[in-house]
Amino acid sequence: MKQKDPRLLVQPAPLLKQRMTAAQAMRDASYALLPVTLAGFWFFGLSALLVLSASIVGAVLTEWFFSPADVRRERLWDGSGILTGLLLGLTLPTTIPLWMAFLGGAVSIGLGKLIWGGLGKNLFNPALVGRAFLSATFPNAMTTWAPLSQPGDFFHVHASNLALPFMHVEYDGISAATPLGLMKFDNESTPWTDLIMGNISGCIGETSGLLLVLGGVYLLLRRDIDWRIPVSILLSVAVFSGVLYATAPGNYPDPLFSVFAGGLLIGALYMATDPVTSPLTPRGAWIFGIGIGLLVVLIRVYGGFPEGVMYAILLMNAATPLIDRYTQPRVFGRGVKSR
Amino acid sequence: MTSESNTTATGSEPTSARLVLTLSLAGLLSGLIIVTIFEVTLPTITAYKAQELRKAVFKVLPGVASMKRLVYRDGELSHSDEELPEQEAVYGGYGADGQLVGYAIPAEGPGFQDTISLLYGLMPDQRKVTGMEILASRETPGLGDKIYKDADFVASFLSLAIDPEIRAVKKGRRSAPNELDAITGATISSKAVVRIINQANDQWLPRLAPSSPRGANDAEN
Amino acid sequence: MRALSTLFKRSFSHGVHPDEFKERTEGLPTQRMPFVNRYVLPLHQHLGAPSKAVVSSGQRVLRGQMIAEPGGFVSTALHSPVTGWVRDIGPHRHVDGRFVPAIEIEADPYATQRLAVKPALDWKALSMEQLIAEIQQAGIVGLGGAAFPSHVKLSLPEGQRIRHLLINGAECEPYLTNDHRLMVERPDALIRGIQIMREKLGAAEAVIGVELNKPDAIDALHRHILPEQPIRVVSLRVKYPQGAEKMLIKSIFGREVPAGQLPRDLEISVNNVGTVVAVADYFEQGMPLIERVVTVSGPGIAYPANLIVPLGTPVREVLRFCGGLKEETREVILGGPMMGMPLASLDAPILKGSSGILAFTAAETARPKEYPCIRCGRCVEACPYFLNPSRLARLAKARLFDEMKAFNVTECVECGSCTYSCPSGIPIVQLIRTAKDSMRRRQGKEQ
Amino acid sequence: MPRTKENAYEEFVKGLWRDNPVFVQVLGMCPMLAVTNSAINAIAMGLATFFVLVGSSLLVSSLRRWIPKQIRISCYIIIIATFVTVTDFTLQALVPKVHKELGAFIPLIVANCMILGRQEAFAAKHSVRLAVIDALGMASGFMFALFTLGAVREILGEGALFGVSLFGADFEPWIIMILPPGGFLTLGLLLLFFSWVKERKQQMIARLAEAEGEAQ
Amino acid sequence: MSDLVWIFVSALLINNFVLSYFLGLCPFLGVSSRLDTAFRLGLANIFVMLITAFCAWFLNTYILIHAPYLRLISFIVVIASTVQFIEMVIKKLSPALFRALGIFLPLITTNCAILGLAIFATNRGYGLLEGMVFALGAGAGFTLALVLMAGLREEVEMATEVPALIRGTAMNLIIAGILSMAFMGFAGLFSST
Repeated sequence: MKQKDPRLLVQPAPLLKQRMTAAQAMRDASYALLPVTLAGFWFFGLSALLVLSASIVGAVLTEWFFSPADVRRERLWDGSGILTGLLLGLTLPTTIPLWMAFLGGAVSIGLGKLIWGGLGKNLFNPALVGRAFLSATFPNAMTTWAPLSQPGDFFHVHASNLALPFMHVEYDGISAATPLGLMKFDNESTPWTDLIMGNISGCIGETSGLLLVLGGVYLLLRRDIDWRIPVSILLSVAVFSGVLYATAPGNYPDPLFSVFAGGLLIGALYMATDPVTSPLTPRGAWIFGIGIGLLVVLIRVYGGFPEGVMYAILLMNAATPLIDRYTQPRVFGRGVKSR
Repeated sequence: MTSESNTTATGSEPTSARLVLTLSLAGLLSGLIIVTIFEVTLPTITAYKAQELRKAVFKVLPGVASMKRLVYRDGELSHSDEELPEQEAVYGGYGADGQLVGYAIPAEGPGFQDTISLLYGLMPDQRKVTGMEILASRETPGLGDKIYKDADFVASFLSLAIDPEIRAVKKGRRSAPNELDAITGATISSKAVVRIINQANDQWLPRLAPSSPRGANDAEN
Repeated sequence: MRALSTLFKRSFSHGVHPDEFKERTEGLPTQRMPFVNRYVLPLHQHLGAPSKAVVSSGQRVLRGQMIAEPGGFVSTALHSPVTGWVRDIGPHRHVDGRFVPAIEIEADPYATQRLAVKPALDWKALSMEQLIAEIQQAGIVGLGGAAFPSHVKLSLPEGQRIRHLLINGAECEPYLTNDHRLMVERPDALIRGIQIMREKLGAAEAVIGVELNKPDAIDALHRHILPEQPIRVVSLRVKYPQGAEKMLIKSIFGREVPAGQLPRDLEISVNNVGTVVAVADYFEQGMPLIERVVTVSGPGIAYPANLIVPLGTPVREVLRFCGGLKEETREVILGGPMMGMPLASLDAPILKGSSGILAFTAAETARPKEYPCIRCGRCVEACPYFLNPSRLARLAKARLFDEMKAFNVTECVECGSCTYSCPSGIPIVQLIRTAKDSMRRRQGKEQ
Repeated sequence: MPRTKENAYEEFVKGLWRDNPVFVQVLGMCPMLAVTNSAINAIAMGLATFFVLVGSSLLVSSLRRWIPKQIRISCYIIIIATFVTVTDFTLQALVPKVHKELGAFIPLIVANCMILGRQEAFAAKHSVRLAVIDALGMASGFMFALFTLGAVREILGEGALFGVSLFGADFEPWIIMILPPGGFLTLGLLLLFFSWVKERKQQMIARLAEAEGEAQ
Repeated sequence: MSDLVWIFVSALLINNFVLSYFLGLCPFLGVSSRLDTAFRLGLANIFVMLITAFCAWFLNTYILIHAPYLRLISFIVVIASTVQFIEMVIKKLSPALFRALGIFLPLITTNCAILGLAIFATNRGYGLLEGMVFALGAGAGFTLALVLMAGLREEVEMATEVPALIRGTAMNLIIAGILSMAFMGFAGLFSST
């Protein structure tokens, strides 16, 4: 008569879960970067591929080396190391020696992620930590840009890519200026059509505004990133530079140029939006974005560097704990009266 | 605490008079030591400083045999070796014949990282700069520090017209006597040096009358 | 079209919208569960003090006869759900697997099971105090899940009054359809119950809050409300945890109940539809709370159903009536999937607060491997109390309890929206719950 | 409290390694990070600190009976400041080039909490001999730390040690190492390295003890 | 005027006392574990720095031109006694302020940022106004670095995943290093215009 009971699990509620997973978010980000990556190959040829591989390998190997043996596989395949390496690689110039790209990947993971306790605990964007390290360490290599490759020489590899580790870099003579560099030092603007199509020199992943926006829209639609952050960054950059432009059009870049030139799009859409290092609260996201916009314009216009997106994001990353703390929403039922 | 037992060993609670006495004694002793060492080292230090300055002045003003410190006071330049705060001074350089060759002007201003202070030679009657020496800077090693490490850059100040003002242009685009090539990768630092000199020129040119200033007469003696 | 109108419906902020899974039972008429031969009635099935047994072992009891009296003010009576004999008063297995004092009753298979109760009461003649006493005697508690004695809710401190009687028909927990069926099948009883409570409380109006996913219930209520009755039916956007009374008040009146205060401080009294129907049944038929509607559903159930189940029926018997558990069942939950209690043993009985029995298979119970928190903020956007669950979970892991208090952990109602929304599979609410337990224990030690 | 020779040796060695003021106690970092962008500066700073620390320890311990405890801190500071000023002038006269490099950081030795700390914690309570030995140990430890840091930063930052090129002219310098972030990062990583070494050592000892236990 | 702006911005951001000059590292690493204490220490620091700048200018202008060799010792004595004096004044005038800042004042005496401020201001020959602006910038920069650091450290404190080996000073130094890298972005600010 006695019915056989199944072995019951006593697992506290809630049992329901939404379908989105964090690993999926990582994969989404990589997919979103795919068009830009391919465009990078198209624009810069084999060198771009080599640089990207070097930074990804640097990141992944570091992750593997410092992970305890039992979780190695898993850490390797959760995709975050690859994403970090990819993001870093996309912000490097194509002429950079491969060993530097590798070192950058290693620093990104080492100083940007592992010492903080791994994924989700880092307070600075790992890729940008790696990039800031490279910029401070090898300022020359980080600011020597190659022009777009011609269709014929896709397989041309810059000699500087193959420089021996720790050894001085020789560039193969060709060098180009980025739109922001032209703006800063020669006060020359670049047509916005070129900026949108990617017909410009610069980091591997920052050339084509169109493809960057495309990937960003994908992430926004997937709800992987907080729309407030890119919107507030781009808007505030447009507004601040617009105000300057309005006062003296000859001296300052126009707002459209400011938004599409340099690393602003890749920074605003893929780096500042890294949920780990951006504020949790909606109000915080606005403050964060406006802060980045302000710093970008400040550094670009009044500072010593033509580009300031990386520093702006890192600085606001540092301020994120404070922003989060002071933008905690009012707890339900707090601060209201019954009558 | 051991220190407590030490003091109590000397007697009961010390009076405030004793405290003051001890402190004054310590102060007195320390003052004595300091004054002694100061007096001993002062000549060497002063000599070294003077020598360094001399070297720098002679470097930026070619063909100079002697120099004099000139301060701008009450609308004119006069010779003075006394260093007073908030007083601006230049160095007059004189040739072997005692004729004024030009001025070495110290100037400073913001650079890429921190204040750059420099000394440059100026020949007001020829309206040109004759040399530039960086005295102190914290510019980025490898980039900004080329303002004194890059021989070409330093050399471009050897004969540089100052009218209407000095301009740093992109490497290879130099087209006028008042232009010089900026250092690639250190544009901001190069421009900072130029700006510092321009500003100092604005300040000093009106003061440096083409005729030799009053203090210069002393040099002939 | 419905989706569009949903957007403009008033609701509270934040919260989540889990898949509803209500379609399997929402169309099934309520059936009466046949009597089984053994009932177990724990003395403590409501919040507050346990009831005190007034019967002894071996004694014959009639269906509807009081078998335990209130053990204090915050306590209610308990009645026999069946005619039979008291077999035992002693420890029996409870929902969480522990043994608790309970009255075991063996049904008399030959009895008619007619209700042995006093006749209907003329509620209009009763004073408020008498009404409250009657409700306590009827053993009525909040049937939404918390099982808070209803008479306590209705007793107002001096100087307070109720303006709005709010009837909670939100039923925001997925799977559950017992309130839904009650509203569809017995709207007349519900409205009569509202009438009793509204008049006795002196409330100006009654509002029934129903989520939009129960259009037939809304229709039925509209049909039964007489034009002169001050009763409104408000349809609400489908959202969890709308059934939490403070959220319901926010959705309907747009006001927040201040932290640490009760709805009655806003002159609102919130009652579940089941409770109101129970009140109506008691005053009209003299029937105390001896049975309730239970939704039996979930992928592990062969024949899902809405059942009227006598209290004390072992879960095992209910499941058997519904065709038994499927082979692949891994977990059985008493209540809803978001806030219910996992069953440690099928011997546990149906309690006054048991709104559903849900059987889940591996697909639902499999926890995704926990991934580090990537601070995506979904839990922050889910928390109806505007807390920061991700931070609370991190603090709970680091055992920084004082910090947790600074981040208002005490406001957490453990609705589970955070755990539901977490893409990293972090058991946020579970961590918070455990931390709150340790905090309470530590506080107890200090005192 | 008579001390044996071994104790004196202990006092000396502890400052060098076990209680190293920088790597273990993390003291006196203000002057240290700023001037360690080259090994020569680090050594110069180390020597200056060495002189100040040993000199003031000597003086403080020999005067400890005459310094009332209420004003002891002021007295220590006066003593230290005197030594620092003496150092400042001496360096300026003897090695003006080094003095120019170290610049404002020589006077800042006064604010080096390690020096004041040693006076308060040790020199004021011990005999002259022990105080000097302790100061020698601490100062050597400090100098060792400064040198390590300066050497690492100079080797990577300029490819040279004491200004002598190590890898030839083709070395690509790591400029960050001679910039402020490099100071922070290098010291952080060195601390990490030392604690890793320490942990390894402890693990090894534990393993040896275990092995011994098994053997018995 | 633009000089003053640059002095301020330079001390605040470009040549931040902590992140670029390594001054005041002891409190920076020691008192940055809680946000509110860090902020209050920063405020106390700004206050003392302003007073120090004034005193340094006064000493330099009226006393030390006659006895330059007494510079260091007189700075120290003046800083120590002003801090002591301020402590007494605050205690008398505003017990609330004293409770907020009081415990930090003695700490500041041994803070090399204060002495560094006086020495830098002297070396650069700042006048009174320049000195005060410099002090304000340096103090605000110190506070900024301290507060950012405290915010970051409070987060790190929660991260149970940080390897035990790194926890503590090593971690804080590396965080400071990354912050310092981020602050490098300010280099050249307002100098090219």
